[in-house]
Amino acid sequence: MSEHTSRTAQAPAADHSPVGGHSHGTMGQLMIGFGLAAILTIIPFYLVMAEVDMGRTTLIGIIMGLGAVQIIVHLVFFLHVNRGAEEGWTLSASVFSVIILGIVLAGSLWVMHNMNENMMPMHEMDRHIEQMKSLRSQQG
Amino acid sequence: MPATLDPDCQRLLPMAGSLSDEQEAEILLAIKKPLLAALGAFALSGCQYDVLFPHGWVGAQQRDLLVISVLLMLIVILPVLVMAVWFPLKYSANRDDMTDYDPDFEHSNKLEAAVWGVPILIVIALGGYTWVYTHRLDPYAALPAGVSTEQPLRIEAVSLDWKWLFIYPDYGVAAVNELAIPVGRPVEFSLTSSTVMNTLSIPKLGGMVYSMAGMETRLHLIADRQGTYPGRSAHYSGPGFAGMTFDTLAMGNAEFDAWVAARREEGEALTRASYLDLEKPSMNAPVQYYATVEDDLFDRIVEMCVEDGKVCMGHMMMQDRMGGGGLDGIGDAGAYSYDRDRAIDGFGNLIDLPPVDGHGTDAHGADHEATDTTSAGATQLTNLLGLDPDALCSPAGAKTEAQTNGI
Amino acid sequence: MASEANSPAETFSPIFGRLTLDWIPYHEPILIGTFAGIALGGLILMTLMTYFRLWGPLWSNWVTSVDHKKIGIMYMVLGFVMMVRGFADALMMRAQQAMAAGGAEGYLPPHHYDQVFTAHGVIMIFFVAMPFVTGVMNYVMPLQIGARDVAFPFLNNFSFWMTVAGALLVNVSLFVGEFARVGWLAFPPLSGASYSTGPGMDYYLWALQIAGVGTTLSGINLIATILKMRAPGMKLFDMPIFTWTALVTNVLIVAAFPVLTATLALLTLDRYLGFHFFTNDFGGNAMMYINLIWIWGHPEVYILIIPCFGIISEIVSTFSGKPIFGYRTMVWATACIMVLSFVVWLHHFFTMGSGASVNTFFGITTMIIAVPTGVKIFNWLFTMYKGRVRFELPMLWAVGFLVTFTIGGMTGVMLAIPPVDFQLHNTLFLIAHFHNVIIGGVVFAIYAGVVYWWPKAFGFKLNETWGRRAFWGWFIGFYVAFMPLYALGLMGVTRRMNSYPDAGWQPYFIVAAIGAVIILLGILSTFVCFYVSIRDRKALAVGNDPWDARTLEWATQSPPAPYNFPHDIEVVGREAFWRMKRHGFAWSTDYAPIHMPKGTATGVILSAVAFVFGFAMVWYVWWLAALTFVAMIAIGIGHTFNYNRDYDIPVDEVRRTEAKGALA
Amino acid sequence: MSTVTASADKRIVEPMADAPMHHIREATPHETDHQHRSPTAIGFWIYLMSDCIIFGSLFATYAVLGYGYAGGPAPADLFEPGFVAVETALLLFSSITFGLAMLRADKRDTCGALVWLAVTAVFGAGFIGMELYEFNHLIHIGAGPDRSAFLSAFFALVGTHGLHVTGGLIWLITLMVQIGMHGLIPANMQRLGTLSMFWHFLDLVWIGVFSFVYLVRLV
Repeated sequence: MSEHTSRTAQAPAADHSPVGGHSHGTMGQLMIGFGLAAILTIIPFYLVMAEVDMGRTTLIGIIMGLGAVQIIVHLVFFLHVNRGAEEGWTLSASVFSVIILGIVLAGSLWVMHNMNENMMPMHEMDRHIEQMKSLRSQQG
Repeated sequence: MPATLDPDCQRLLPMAGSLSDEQEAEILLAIKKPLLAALGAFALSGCQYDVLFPHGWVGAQQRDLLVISVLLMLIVILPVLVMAVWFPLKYSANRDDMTDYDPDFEHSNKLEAAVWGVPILIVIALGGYTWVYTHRLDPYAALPAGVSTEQPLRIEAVSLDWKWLFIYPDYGVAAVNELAIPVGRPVEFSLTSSTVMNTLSIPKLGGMVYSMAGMETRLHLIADRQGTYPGRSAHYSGPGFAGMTFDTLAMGNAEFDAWVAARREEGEALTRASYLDLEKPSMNAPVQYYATVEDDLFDRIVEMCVEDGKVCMGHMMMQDRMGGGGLDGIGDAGAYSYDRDRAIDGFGNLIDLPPVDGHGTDAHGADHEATDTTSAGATQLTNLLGLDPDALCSPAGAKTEAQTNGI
Repeated sequence: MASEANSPAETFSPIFGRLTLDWIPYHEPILIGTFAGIALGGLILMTLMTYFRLWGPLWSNWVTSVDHKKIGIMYMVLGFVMMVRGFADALMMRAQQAMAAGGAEGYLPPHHYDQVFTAHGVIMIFFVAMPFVTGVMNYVMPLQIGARDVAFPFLNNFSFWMTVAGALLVNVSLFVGEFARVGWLAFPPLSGASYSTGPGMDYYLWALQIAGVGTTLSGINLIATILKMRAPGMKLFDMPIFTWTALVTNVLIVAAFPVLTATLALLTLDRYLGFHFFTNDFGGNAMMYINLIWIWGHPEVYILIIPCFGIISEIVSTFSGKPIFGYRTMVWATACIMVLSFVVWLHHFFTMGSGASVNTFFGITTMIIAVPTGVKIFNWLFTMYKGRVRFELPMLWAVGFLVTFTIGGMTGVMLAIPPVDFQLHNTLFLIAHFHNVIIGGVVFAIYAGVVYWWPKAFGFKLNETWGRRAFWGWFIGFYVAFMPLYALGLMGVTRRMNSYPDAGWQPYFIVAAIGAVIILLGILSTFVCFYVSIRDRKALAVGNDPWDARTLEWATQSPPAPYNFPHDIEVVGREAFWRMKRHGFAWSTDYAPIHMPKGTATGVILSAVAFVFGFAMVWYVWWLAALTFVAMIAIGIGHTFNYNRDYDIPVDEVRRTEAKGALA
Repeated sequence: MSTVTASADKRIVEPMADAPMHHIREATPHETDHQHRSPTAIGFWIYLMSDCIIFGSLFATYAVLGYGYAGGPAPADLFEPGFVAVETALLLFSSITFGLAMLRADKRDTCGALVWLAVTAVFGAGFIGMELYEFNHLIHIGAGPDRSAFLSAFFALVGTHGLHVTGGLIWLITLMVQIGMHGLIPANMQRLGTLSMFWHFLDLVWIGVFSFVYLVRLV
């Protein structure tokens, strides 16, 4: 809401990308992007809604994989991230964020998983399963 | 005081070791008071470097690693400190002979290699030590067989607001703010907390580990020598935190047996009910003993289900792993609520916060009226937003009693 | 019951929320004294300002200014003012611990002491160290890259005032209600709704959130400035080291502060709406907070220290009469730290239940990060080597930094070894370590930067005598205050205790308290130094380039004109100004109008409204919170309807300004 | 390194007395190549990246705490894939219509751009409406954010996305008013470009939400 461009800027050091900056793409790009995005959305929803018979891990892998692909599709066709845009800074910034996101997500999961393994009161699983069953029968 | 001096300290203070009490007293009398105070304080505190002069194998290993790491780093640190002072003096702009001024000297492959290479070598060495020692001293792992052949003593330690409860499951006794352990026998602590985080720390024996509510951590320590070692909570936990200190009494096996026997003779029973009483906040609590301990009490503390009507965490996690409680489970919230019953004000006094959807806590007959959906039992969310409680609260409020009774 | 005293009862009224008269601490003589002092001082200040008719100039030249130089200076003022507050807390703690031995209770009850150490940590990190580094970056970096201002001047002003709003909120908690009693990182469950009732913790949350908005926006702003506003011809590897460190720092800010924002927002949801992220019950997990807060917390350490590395680089190079040794190594080392600082966070909680493999991994990554840091120190040493070292004030601070920071670095690596950390974690050894790097690193470097760039900002040098007194006060005071804490740490003494049973520790605490008093002398000397120097400014006046420096900021007038440079500078290679000087440099007098952004009051108004919003949220005054929230959005939207934000400085004015500089 | 210094020395650094006006001409608002020099695009992109990390933290929280039902309902009890599919479609369509608006704007077709922007706003509002309905429904049946850590994480993550979309809508409407007032002047074009990035970014985050928050948990 409040970004304000200083128009006092000197020319940047080297602007090798006369077209760079704000490319808004073409109708063709937009439609290709739309088509791909639609397909990449419909497949995972179909897989879940039709309850396709596949391994749980496989399904999760497919859904996450298609999600990742669709994110790239959006970046390329809608957000026009490429090596030329803003002297490559957009791309660099995106790659850096992906690295940080990867560290945050993978790191948190690893650290928290390790701690939960070590500390969570799960050591008497069997006893609890028994309790659980008796409870269910009681309620049922 | 001299009685508590250990051999390490006596080496530091040759005088103290060689004098009899009488001689000492005479000398002390002869010395003027202020000098005495200063000397005494520093001399005594020389014995207090618990981290450097530990009385347990774990602490000794940790001390060794500390010394090794410092020596390794000094390889770099000392030259740096010397250069940091020497260079600006040697290359001062005021020097007479300016011929060695080289304004273009800004790069040297040899120096670059050295400044990257030497630290990397040191870090590789340090990393190796770290790997070995971290695995050897893993607080979850039992002490190596070479340290002691004796069966480990199990102790269940609970940090309460603001005192420590030590349960001896093998002996069925418990103590508050006093920890007795036999010398030469490994001690396996299981740690948890009733509310906020704390850390069990006995620096004379070795490192510390956190205690956290709903979780169970482990710590293995051993005492090599008899003595009384201070212990405390090393993680700030609220107004009574500074008073969470206890004495660790490291004693011979016979004395330990006598200690246990004495506990069994006197003292009350630690039951779920008396635990809930003990759990209430108090500061600088005195030492207190329990002759018996109810079975599974510690597990229930860990799983936050000492109170009747509360679902144990392990049970909850199993249930969650099997897909949760479903829509029918929505109304059982009260059986999973824990924190709000223990709310405290800024001075550590218990206060009443409106319970969270507490429809299930009917085990507390007294609380039940307050959990009515239409009055104080409305969720905090509702209170704060000033919204229509009926829109936010589960209509299942009425029927949940029956559901949770079974747990 | 745990205590005789009680907090005011939890009540709620639609108009005042939970704010009642009971929350005004009129029964605390210390606070009443402080309040009276501040009120009196404020009154005198306001009278003087009114008498000398300074309100108008203050408003138009400073408060609403979008000039990066003025904003930079205001950040420094904020830092120094808050340092006084934070240091007062430090003195109170040292006094308490010097007294409360062997059963003595001292003069601060836990309820008060716990607020003091929490406030000390929060203030020193968020409202002293952060404004200091942001201020120096704001002032120096655009000048170093030959820019007229930052990329988004209005945003810069807004960021500053948001930081001020956060700082004000912390200070208001002194006199209305209380502050948090949780330690500076507010670990749950202690900081949750049940174990931190009352408004203290909410002050903490809203103050940090409001200031955090400012910090993040400022980070974005400065990155965009470095990427887009460099003088023509200045390649990335031509940038001065300080600009490089500023770039890395702001990348870290932009990458790390969102994690803090998210984490504190989750804790806020826990406290306000009964969510269960970090509670003990309902499947919440406090360890997730610890994990997230340190994902921010460790980069934060580097956010504070990396610009300081840059400052030291500039100073060592200038005063040795040599380019920095190993420029490329320096840059790459900084970049390494930028990424590595994100993979070490667990070393802050080795003792919280991780397994040996996880601990080893994070221990070793931490040691690895010490390598590029060590390389920097060597580079400074070899910059002095075969140089012509002038031992002026900035260099004195720089050498103090080198020695002290190196020792702090060593104790840091000790703490990075998990088994050693098991003994030293949460002891005063840890306290001594991070004060060693924050005082020896950040404070010394900032002081070095202040005395180094002061002549640029104001046109006169600082008084040498008082400047040296300030240095020796800080330097000696630091060692006297913190070496005893290292010793106490090796005894296993725990931090944050408001009293302790062992009288044997007391002598150490007394020495530490004496050290704090010596630091106090250093701080007082600083202010005397400012006063004396401003008084004698005519005698201390210097030209544009008093230190025979090497980077572009010294090519302008001192103080620089609002537009910084009368012309664009075509930069070729590193250390442009150094070569410009050798070839007899003079600005062309063929001026052209210069396009500049206009000042605006929107930033300060928005921040004032944000402050009221924070206060309303703390006290549950929902109507006011809603009103101010809507007002913020409305003001923000209103601001976008103003398309007329720039003006041209006419040639005549440029000529006049430049002529004035030539005379001085 | 020293050779670089030497060669640089030959090229004397001087104020550009011969061409001092370049940046000033360039800076006038009506200059066509202005936007390529402007730091706004990269500045806003960096903001989006920081926002991305906020979402990353929330995703991480959902990943860690999302299995803590506390004996309450699980995703299978609460999520309706069909409902989410419609939400997703609305957001995807709004992205396309925004793209069409940008294409019209590039051709300086003010009216066309405004129409497409209005369509975008309608899709966006529809999305927000559906999300509000879902939240209201969950809270009404008692599966509010205070019921379990899973629901807390769900509400926080999806709610944050919803707040962003709401903010985008407010911005969109403001900008439509401004375009109506001043037309597609360069300043407005730049704002439109910035909002376009924001809007597409929200769609991108939603891909993560529908995959990771909804679909994966319904498998």
